[in-house]
Amino acid sequence: MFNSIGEFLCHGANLIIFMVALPAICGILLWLFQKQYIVKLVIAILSSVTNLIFALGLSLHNEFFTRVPYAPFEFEFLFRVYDLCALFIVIAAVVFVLITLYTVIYSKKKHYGGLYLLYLYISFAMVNGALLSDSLGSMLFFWEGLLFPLFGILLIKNNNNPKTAVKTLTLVGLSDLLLMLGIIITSHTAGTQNLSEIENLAISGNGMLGFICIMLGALGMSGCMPFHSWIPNASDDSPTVFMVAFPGALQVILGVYLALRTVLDIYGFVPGSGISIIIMALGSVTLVFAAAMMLIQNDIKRLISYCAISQLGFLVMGIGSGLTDGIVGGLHSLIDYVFYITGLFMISGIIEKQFGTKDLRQLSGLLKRIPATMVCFIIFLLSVVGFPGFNGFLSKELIFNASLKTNVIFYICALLGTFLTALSFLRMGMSLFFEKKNAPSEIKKESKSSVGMLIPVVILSSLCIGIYSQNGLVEYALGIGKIAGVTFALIVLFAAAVLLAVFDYIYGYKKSGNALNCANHIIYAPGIKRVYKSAEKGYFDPYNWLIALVGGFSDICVRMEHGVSWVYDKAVPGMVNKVGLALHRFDNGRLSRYLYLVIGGLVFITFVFIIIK
Amino acid sequence: MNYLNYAGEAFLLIPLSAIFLNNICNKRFIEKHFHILTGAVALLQMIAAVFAFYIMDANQMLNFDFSVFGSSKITGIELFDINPVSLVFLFCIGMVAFVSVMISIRTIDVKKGSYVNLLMTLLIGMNGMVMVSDLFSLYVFLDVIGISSFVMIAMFRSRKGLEGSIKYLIISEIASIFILMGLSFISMKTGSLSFKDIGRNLLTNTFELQTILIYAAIILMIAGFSIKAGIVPFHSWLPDAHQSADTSISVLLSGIVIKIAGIYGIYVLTNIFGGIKAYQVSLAGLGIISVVVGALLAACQSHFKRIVAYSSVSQMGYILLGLSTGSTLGIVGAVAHVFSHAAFKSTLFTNAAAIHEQTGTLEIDEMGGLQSRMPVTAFSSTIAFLSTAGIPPFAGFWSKLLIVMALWGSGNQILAGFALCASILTSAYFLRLQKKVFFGKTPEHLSSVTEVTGSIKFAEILLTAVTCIVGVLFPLIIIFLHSRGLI
Amino acid sequence: MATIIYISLAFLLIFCVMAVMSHSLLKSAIYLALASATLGVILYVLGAYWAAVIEVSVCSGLITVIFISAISLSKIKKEEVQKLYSDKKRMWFLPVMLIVVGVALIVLALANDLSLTNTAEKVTEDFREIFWNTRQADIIGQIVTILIGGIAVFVLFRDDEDKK
Amino acid sequence: MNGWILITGILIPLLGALLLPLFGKLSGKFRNIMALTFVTTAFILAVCALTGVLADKPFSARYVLPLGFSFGFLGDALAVFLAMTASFVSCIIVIYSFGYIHEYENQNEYYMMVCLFVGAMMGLVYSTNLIAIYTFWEISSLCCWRLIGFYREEITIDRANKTFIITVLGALIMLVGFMGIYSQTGTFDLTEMKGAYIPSWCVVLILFGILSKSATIPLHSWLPDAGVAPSPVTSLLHAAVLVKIGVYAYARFFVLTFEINEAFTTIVPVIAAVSALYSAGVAFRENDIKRVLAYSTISQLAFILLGLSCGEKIGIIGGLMYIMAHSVAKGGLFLCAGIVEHNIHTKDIRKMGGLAKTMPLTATAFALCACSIMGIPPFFGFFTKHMVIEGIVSSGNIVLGVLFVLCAVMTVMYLIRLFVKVFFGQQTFSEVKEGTPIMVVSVLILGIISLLLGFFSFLPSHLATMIWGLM
Repeated sequence: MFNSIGEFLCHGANLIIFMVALPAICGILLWLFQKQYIVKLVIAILSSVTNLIFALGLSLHNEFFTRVPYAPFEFEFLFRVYDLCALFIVIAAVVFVLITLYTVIYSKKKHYGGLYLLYLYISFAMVNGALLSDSLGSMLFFWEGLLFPLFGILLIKNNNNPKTAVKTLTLVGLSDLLLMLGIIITSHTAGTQNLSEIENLAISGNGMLGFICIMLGALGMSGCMPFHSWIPNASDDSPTVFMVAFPGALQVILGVYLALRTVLDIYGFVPGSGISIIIMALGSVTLVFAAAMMLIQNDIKRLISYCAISQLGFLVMGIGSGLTDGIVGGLHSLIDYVFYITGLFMISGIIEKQFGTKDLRQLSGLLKRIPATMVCFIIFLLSVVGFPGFNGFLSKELIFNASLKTNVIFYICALLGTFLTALSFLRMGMSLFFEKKNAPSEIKKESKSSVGMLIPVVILSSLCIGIYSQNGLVEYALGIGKIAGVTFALIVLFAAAVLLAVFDYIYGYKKSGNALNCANHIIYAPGIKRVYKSAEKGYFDPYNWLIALVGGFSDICVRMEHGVSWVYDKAVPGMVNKVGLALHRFDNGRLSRYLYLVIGGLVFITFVFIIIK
Repeated sequence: MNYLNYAGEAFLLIPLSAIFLNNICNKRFIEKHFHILTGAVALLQMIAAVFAFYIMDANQMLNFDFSVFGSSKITGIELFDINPVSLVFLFCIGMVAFVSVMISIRTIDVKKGSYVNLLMTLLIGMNGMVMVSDLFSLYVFLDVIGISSFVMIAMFRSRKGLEGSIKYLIISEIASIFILMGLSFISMKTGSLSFKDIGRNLLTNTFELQTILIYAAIILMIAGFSIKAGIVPFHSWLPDAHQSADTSISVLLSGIVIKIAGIYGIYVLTNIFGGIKAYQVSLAGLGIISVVVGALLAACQSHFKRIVAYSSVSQMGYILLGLSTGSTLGIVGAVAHVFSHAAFKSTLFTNAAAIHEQTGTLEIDEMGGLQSRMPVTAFSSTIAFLSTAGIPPFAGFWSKLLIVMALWGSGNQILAGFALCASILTSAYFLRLQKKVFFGKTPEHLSSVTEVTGSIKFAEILLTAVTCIVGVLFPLIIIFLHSRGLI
Repeated sequence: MATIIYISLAFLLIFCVMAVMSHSLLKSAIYLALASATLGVILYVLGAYWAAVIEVSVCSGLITVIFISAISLSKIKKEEVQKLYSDKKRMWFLPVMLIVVGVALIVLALANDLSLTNTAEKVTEDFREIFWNTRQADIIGQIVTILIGGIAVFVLFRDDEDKK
Repeated sequence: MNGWILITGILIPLLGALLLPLFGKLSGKFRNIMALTFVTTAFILAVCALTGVLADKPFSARYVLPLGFSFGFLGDALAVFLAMTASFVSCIIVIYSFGYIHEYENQNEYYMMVCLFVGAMMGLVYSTNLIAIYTFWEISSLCCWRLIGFYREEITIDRANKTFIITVLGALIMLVGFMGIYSQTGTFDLTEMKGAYIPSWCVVLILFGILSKSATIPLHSWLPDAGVAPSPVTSLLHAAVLVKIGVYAYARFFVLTFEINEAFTTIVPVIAAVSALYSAGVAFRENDIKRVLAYSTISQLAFILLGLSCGEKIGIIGGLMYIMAHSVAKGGLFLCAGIVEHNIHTKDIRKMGGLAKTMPLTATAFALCACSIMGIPPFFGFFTKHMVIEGIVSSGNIVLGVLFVLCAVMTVMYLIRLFVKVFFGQQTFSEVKEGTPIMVVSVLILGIISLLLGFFSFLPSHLATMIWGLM
């Protein structure tokens, strides 16, 4: 069945109609039927499942090309389906099913539900389109197409305080435009726009610029530093469903897909080269910084969003190493990432919905109240840390491998990241589940627990328990053989890091007597304290840098503009007027002056006649 | 040819007989109907000019000699001469005179008979000047023009008028002296002052006193005619004189007198000495200085008529530039500009008359917001200003373009470019004028102002129509000129 | 003959300078008339009888009449004019320059023995006819000039009558 | 020889404009309808001329005069492209004006000038004679002088005068350049000059005119100041007619007709880059809604100029399409700004906020148009921006490409800032109503067209490719 679906899709414009137009149309339908919950649910499930079936069909089908003729000059809508993109499409489709389900249920009585679903579906259409594109131009088209729904969603709930929306659009827009530049330079260097025809461009000169721009664009979309800072803000004031869908899944899928393509096919990326080091450094900084930020968060969603950023750092390190280990690890890691981060955000949504708060200081002892959710939660946490038996394990180890092969500093960073992640999860988990700070009655009376919302969480958590890691799907998609197993020594070191985190937690807990304050001895350590303070104040926020930069530039421009206006409004008319007045004063009405002038004129003419004979 | 003879005589005899009629008729009758008399004279002059032009064109004549009163002719001596260029000038004279009459209906309340007399003598002077074929006769008619204008300015005996007229008289007499001196120097060499007899052959390359004197004559005559034309730096009398006169008289002065007395004189000189390099350069130099300085001066005046008068200075500069090329195209451009200048400058003075009639002032700082109250005046002044500034498709654009093309063709590219760009200054001062008079806030005392009626409105509409129609149909004129081999 | 010319020229120069330099409009006008008259003498001596006659009649006669009448009729009082000019410096530069130029011209003329064409032409019998035929335009112009003079006087005096 | 279609397309708005005040004396409504009719006729006739272009037999009429003058009209792909864009947006603006202008004085003059403006634009694009182009150029300056000074206040008149002076000065300098060409070729007729090499100083002089009309640094100062005019007027100036004249002239002269020095493919983009960045910088700090949009126009025009001047096919086609994208979207933005200004009587964005609640449709239209300007797919602006930058990159000037991308980033930033400050945030005006239906409908039309053009971008692209074929 899947094969015949693939057959059907590979003809003509069918692909774009069913993979791109269909979600968009379903989105419009959902928007129109936003009041009818059941209809909405049916449409959502049907459409997302259909999409999944299509995706599976495509992934089973042979590689093929499709061109849609309706494009402007030199701007081809060319699509290609092959292993890597098929894998990504399937991942996206799987997650999408769960996300839609969750979203529909979550936003059951919310006034913004319909509009949100519309934006979500359009975004998904764009993601599909971008993954399937074979021409850089059309990929960019779909890629940037995400901006509009992204902005729209962030505005839905925040009519009065659109700061986050602005920040998001600015950062993502910046990365998208960098991507545009990168794509243009790349296609200029390669002489073609077609991804399938571009291979191993040299990373030097223009190519260097193109590579950097594309990577920045790709990583910026997924929320890597320095384009990360909107994610925590969004977690504060956007609907949870947004966090689930966008930073949690769609954006990361897109970004990592392109980063992978860039590193693997488009550019001749050499492991250990300068550019690789830079990308890895970016990844490790992202990892350490975000993980460190996790330690001081008191808000579940915010914490998870930092967690997402730091996990992305892992991913970037893996991909940036350029080694087989790293890339396979990165790809694994992506799949894990999508599952557990999405799952974590979903759970934070459930908690928020049930208890009306997402503040860690007010929540405690939840294990007994919502046990099923909490079990899933713990699975996700373990998976994030990379416990053996859970999904994160393999990918983490592979990335450790790769980073050690590149440079030991990166390995240390990775360990540090693991340590911090583990520590902050211990802090969160302990305080959420086991501690009893508040009497349960002080928490807002829990609303009806919705089973529907739990379904996707459960599915995701089950996906997180090591079911697929060994089956070589990733290796197949990348077209490489099975990679070697994990070195035992490294596992020991990894375990040591995790253990250290446990000990540190215990030490901290003893010291402060409170799970939430367990990391205070680190946070308030001299030196580090200042760093945290400045981080809180937003000194490390690239968005602030950008705004300051642009603002400074604008100030200069405005000052210059005043000068220009002065020239036009004051200087030139003033000069004309002054000269005129001077001449006017010279004509003072006295005859003698007039006679002087006459004589002067006569002399002038004589002079001309003498000079020009 | 008889017809041409009649037409030629008409230019002198009609005004003369008008004077006659004016003085024998009942005074009260004339006071009542003076405008019919003068208007008819002006109209007849225009008709005669068109008629003569038509006949000359039909017979492909380039000039026609005649004498008045049927006197016997001595061969070889031309007494009067009409040619297409002088006919254009004659037409302009008629047109501006007509406008003056239209204005005078409203502005002149006393001394109507004298106004008619003086207007007629002025007409005779101007007509004579453009028809004579002898430098001395030219000088005589120049003085006729000068004296008539002087009396006209002084006619109403306001203190300002007297002052202006005395300044005018003194400076203009200096000009006459210069011209006379030049004439005498030339006649020393040739013994005759007929245009035919003097030419470039006057100048020999040898360095002798007589050659120097001829050069001195040219210099003096340029200076003299420049004074008459109000070219910078000989311009200073002009705004005083034009401002102080009654508007119906300043329209004559600014619209036509400076062009006949000054520009036509320079045109005659150009025909004779146009080939001399130094002559061209000095004209071009004076022209460009006039263009710029006139405009700069206009930009800081606060009296409506003074602005318009300085604008005349500036525009005379363009005509001089056209003449400075010495080429046919340049002269065609200059003559075309004389016409368009006559049209738009008359419009502006008519506007001045309208505003003065309705508001009682011409100080632009005291006005404002008249656009909604005097729409016709505002509209016509806008068109006139655009034409002055050389904005297409109005008449002023084409003549300016021809002048610039001629300048360019004669190798003065930079000068041409500069002259073209200098017309932005024209826009500048007219925009200021427009803003202060027609836009902005209306002062209290002007809140009850209404649009002018009657003859002034008629003249405004008529002149605006002329400016627009000539501008739009100018390509036809170019075709015509081309078919006659003129350009 | 030449002596008369030179003396007259000197006078002409002096009168012109005085006309320009005088503080009183009236005096200026009178000096102007005197200058015209002197010019008329020169023209006459040079043989331009018609020109001389017309110069004397029109310029020094008519125009002076107009001037004097206009000035005396105008309301400006003498004191007012003097007050107007009292704080203004006399421009000594002009007469000096004019004199220098005049002297230079005279010297130039003497040095080069600038011969004047034979001035005393024969006055033929049909002088008037020839004159009419050759200088018709000038005559018309002169007639009109005189006419204007008449009109001007009429205009300015009648106004005075009206006032009375 | 279907030249009469072109000539009618010019004359109907031109002469009709002169009749409008007379109609206005009869009845205001009749005048409005006639104004719309005249402008629409221009659009319809432009569409008629399109058939000629598609059949590869462009309509033309030509009558040669002496001295190198001529009456020449040619409806080739470029002319028709511009004519259609301009007249269509003008139609919308005229419709919008019915709602906006009806309470002010001087309506007769307003409609007359708008109509004249459109006529001048039609004449300008169809003419093949430099003098005719100059004539229509100046007519447009004239119209914008009166239109900017519509409110008759001191400040508006000053601004109108400034506009007039700068654009006319530019045009005069351009005319000097024309004279230079004339002395080179002996004719003013563009069709006879195809492929002529013209000296660089002429190019510089003509560029002066073009840049002053298209408001490029440092001749831009009049454009933001012109924001004092009524919104439909600013929309007309910024979007439909005035500033497009400059870029049209660039395309007509330097892309299609003359050969110019290679160096200009670098110099002009550099000027454009400076202009784009600088004005984007100013826009980011401005607090007057219309001034922000005006600086945005300057910035966007630099993109158009960049596309046209980079010398690459894709850039030129992108630049041409950019004209259309910008016309539609910027027109919509100004009209939206007009609705806002009309309803809350301020232009200061610091005093606005939360208007999306009270005027959701306007906000939607604004968002749609802004997205097109920002270059977000699937809006039309995305394709054009992409193509323009691709053009400059393929011409080898990667640094300029980077600068323009930065400028695009700033475009996003200042437009978002504007959008959010006006329509979101704390609600400051609670009792504001949505604009009149006719106004809202017109802005929505423009917004939706911006979106639809994105989906059907291959249509204008086809036409633009035909323009390239004219070379």
